Amino acid sequence: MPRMGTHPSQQRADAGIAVAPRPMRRRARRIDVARVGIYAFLIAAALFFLTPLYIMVVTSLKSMDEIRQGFLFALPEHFTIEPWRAAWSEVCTGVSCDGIRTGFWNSVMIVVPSVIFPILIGAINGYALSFWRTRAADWLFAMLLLGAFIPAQVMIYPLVKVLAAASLFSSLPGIVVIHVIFSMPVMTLLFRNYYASLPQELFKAARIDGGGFWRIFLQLMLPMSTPIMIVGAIMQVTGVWNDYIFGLVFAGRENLPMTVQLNNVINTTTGERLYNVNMAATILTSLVPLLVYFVSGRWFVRGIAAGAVKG
Amino acid sequence: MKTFSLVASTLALALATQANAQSTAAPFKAEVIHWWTSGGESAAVKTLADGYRASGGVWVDNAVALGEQARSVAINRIVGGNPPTAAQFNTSKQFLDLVEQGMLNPIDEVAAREGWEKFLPETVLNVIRVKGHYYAAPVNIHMPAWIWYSKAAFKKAGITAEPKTMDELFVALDKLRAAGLVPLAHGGQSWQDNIVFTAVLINVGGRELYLKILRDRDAKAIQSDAFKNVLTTYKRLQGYVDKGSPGRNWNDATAMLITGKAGVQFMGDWAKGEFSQAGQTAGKDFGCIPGFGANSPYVIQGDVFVFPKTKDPAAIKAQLAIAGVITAPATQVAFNIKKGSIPIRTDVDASKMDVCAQQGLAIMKDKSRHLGNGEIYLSPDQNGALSDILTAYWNRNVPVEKVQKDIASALKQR
Amino acid sequence: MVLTVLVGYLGTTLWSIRVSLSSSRTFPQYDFVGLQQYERLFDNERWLMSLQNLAVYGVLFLLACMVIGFLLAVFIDQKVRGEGVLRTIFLYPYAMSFVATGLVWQWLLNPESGLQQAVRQVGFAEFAFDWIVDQDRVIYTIVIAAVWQGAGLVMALMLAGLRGIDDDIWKAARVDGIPPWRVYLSIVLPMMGPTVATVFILLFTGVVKVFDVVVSMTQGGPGTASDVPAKFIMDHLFGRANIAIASAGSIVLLLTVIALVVPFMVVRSRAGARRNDA
Amino acid sequence: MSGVNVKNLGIRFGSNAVIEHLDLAVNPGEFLVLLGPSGCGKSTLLHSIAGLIDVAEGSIEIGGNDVTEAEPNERGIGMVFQSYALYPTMTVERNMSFGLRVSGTPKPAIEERVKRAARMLQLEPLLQRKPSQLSGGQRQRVAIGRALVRDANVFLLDEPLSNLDAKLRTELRRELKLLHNSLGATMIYVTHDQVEAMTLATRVVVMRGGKIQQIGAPVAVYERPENLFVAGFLGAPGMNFLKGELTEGDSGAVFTSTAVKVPLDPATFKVDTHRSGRRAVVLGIRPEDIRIHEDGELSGTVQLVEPMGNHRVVWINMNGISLSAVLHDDRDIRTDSTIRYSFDVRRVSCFDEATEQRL
Repeated sequence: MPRMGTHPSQQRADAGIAVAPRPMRRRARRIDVARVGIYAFLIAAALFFLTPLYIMVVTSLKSMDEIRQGFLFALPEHFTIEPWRAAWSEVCTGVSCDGIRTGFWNSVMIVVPSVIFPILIGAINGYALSFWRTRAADWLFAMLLLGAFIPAQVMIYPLVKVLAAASLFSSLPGIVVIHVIFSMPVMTLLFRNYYASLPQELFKAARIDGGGFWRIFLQLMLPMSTPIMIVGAIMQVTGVWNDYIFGLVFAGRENLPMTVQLNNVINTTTGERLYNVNMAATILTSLVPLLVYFVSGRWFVRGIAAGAVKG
Repeated sequence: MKTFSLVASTLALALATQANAQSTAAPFKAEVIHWWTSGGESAAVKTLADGYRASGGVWVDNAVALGEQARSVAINRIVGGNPPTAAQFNTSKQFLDLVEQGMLNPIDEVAAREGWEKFLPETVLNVIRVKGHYYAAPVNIHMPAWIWYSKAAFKKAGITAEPKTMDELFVALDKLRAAGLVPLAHGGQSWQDNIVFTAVLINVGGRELYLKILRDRDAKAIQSDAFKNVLTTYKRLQGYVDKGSPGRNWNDATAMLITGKAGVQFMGDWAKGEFSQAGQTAGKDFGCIPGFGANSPYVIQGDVFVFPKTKDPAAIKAQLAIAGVITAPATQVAFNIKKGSIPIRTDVDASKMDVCAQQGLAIMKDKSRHLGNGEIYLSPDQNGALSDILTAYWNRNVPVEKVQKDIASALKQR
Repeated sequence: MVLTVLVGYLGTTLWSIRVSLSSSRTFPQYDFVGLQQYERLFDNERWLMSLQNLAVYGVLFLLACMVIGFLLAVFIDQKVRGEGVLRTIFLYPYAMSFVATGLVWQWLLNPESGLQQAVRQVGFAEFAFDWIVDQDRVIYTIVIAAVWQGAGLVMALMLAGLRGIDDDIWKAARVDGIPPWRVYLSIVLPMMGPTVATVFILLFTGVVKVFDVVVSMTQGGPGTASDVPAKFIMDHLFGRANIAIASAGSIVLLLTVIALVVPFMVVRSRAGARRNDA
Repeated sequence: MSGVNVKNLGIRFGSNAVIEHLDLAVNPGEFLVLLGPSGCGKSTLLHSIAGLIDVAEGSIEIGGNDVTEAEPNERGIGMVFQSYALYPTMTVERNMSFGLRVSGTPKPAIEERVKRAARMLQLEPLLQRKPSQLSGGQRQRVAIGRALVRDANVFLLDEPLSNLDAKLRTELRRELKLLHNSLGATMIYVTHDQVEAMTLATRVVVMRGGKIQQIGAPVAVYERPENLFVAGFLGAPGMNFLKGELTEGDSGAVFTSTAVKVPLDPATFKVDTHRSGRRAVVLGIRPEDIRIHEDGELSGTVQLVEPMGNHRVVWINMNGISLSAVLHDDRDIRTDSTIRYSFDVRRVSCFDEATEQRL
């Protein structure tokens, strides 16, 4: 027993001599120190992450006069929630003075189909790529991924032309098509890796049972995809909700998303800036994705886990 | 203010509906893309909308923040076959490509009826008139190179008189520094660096050199000592900014004047909006200097509306109506008071305008003092390249000769 | 469906190549000027600077984001109290538009208004943190803000990967007497290969297209010190009405990515083939 | 060789006590099997011995050392998990040697130990493979090998065979037993499979609800179960139970139920005479202790005959009570026929109906 051999009490025990049990090293204290370290790190990290939020919230509760004084970290001397009200329903961007709320339902209308369709298509693509493997399919996927590296803005002009030819420009279906196109690389990647982690035997068995491409997909794969779908949904909701440039160009005036209002509130070159309203508007706009994280936080983590198990 | 505009717009709306009821034709529905999204700008564009509604039209507002983005939306809408009725551009070559592609409707009818040739500054006319046709309706004239100063800061630094020359300005800056204040409030963003450059070019280089460099892109002038002097003066000013300057928004720089922490800022006349937001008035709390000397030029930067090609007679009617409304004297005064700029015509009642604007209008009466800004003479591409060089020079220690060389080669392009 | 999109992606890419060989300005023109736009591009100091910045930013951002994201995931995985709250705290920046948060970072890092001044007021008169106004260091501040936004997502993905690992592995390692840090490094991390790869690809696409954070924080300044290719492209695409050079820029970016990614993919597919043979 | 001594052990998950006041002494060199249904606390007990679960009260000694607070690797144990828990990205060799490498054991020593373990487990040709390239049985052998190289005094095995198919399981079971014989190390083995328990154990510990029900040699536990639970848990088909009363008869205790009257072996069963004469009890008899023969004093109808290859199980309806009996000869027995049989009274067990304890 070389491992324990040096321990005196061990030797005596081996020799059959009864000895009073002696506690080995206490571990409770060591663990306490480690715990303190863990919490210290997490709290420090949380502070780092929260500092900008703190400044945003504090700024949104100050008057412009106070902000101009420049005490970034100071709490507001006179609390005011006026900026929040203004941001939501009163601030002017051009002729209309309805705040950022005007685009809320438009954003919802865009987000819902722009989450459902990309996920479905990503699932079909991922399924096709991972099970009906061919060399050509791998190349297609590689190109699709490369597509994700081109700044999307460069593609706007030809896409405007194409959508106009299809009579989809400046319409709700048009903007959804755009989101489908630009989300495809990532969604396909997500589903491909997820399906690749499922045992191939499952699929082979289904083929032997005589299932066709769609039958296997609909009856076997789709029901097993719930976790990764939730992951995809969360990424899509965040991406589409925060999208600005596509919504602006492709959605048409009637369907402009909330972020267009948000940018109108915040961005200006030569106009004056109401920082307090800007901060309130930003926080208000981010509430929907935040709510999605909050509600689905558990699935988010569990879902991705399901996709990442395999080596 | 808010209630007033609300009442006004309701009134205008009521008038418009009445007008519609009377006329059998469909209302002139006009969708207008512009980038006036901030508070003061919103108030200004409302006067345009009100004016248009009063004339019987329906104004469909499409505000998109930031000029680049608003213009890009307009262009994409034209390309996509769903053009707006009118779209804002700068008084510049930005829409020249659109004209050349035949994508804009001319508004010669309005120009002839109103006699634009008679009262519009030549500089503006040269931009909106392409091959004898008018393609844009101007709205305003901004002067980007004003010199603002905080009276409180000047008082604290013991500066009694407004600087009259560049040298006096430097003396003042030194005094401000000695008093522990930030001498020059500046936002280190390339377009703001560009504004400082413009101010130095007109005040140190003068009108002739300005035109030679920016209009004629004259290589000899670029290599001249006079221009070298302009560049070194520009760089010298950089020594008066505080450490926090890079990246700062112009509003934050202006706030430094408002709070008396800094003395001087080079900025366009829109800065008045920020002062008035803080309850300060020109001549009392802050001063404005359009330029040094009796003949200092007035740089014109402005906004126009262009009218994308359409065959729909109602839309064409709407386009012509807008062009007429926005250039009418009453709309001009109302709009420019809110916007902080000055009217495109000098034949208006300026009594309601502020001291600085009145000063500007007075200068504009002298045609020999008109100058366009860089955008008017240079293509967007050239202008961008120039601004890249200037901002690099401002921030980095580069030999002035290299800067001259770089500018010469940047302006050679097309 | 895949095909139509590939036609879309491939088509637009080919179109961009075509435009990059023309003298197009606001609108595409189909004349032919050879590689003139590319020559002009590589003559442009700003473009070169932006490429260099992208390299620095890319390496630092990827490293920092993965390391911090992984560490956060590891620490949060130690059965800590308030895991849900912490997770949300680390994730919230991902939900916020950089239009405003970039400005907050600008304020925070500005030596006259932000952190430096605050720390000095507390009594550390010598404290200096002025990278954002420093030509040579400003790109690091961009990395800080970008990591702030992106690390949460990495944390969530990594945490998911950690949670997917069999608890018995942990127990086996404890019996083996392997210190936890070593378990994470030598056992858990290699097991999370696919997760790491997914995260890496996601971040990498973000790196190449980085734009918002620069525009809202520094506008590429001071001067052009924090410029990035996407901003250069966007400036020429919109403000400067020169889609030819913008297209040339994006093609160069794409080629760079291909040059970086293809060797990696070849190695991987070879390795995959070998495994299948075994 | 080390013994393991668990004293007054208490384990809580949150406020939920899983194990309370548990004492267990494992002799050096013995093969102790912890047996019980899932959720009985046997795995929890094993993991607490390994140091993988924190102990709320009591103490654990291994080889005379109090290891209650010691780290798992300091306890001189090796462990094998149900899921094997191999490190998937490492080769077989590295899987086995990783712990030693980390602890800084000299290279030659590592090599020698890995070699030895590999030889014992016939893993030599597989040393450079990754776990994903191994079959289930091979993986399990690697897992055992990883425990072996630690030169542990005590091996803890957590249902190591339950993920294997029946044939492999039998094979590995035999290998394990041989391994134990040749190593002579103490082994503590958790299973819910009674066959494994019977075949492997020197002593079996039957557990339920976090409590030890009985400790003893497999045969003893099988034949003399301490309580109704142990009696019912062991054996397949299970023990037959009859409810009835115990009374004092002429020649000792007599079991009486509605269906049957059985005189008990006076040597084993004595009824407390100072308590009331009647007592509610459950009589238990193993199927193999029901003898089917012509002159048996009991009779019933055959419900079903299950051929098992080397024996048959006969299900008998005795006045509405179902009994199973094991038959080793090949006589002709038909369903619905009436047969005669008798109980081997020396081998019956008797339990108090209220306390469920053996009498």
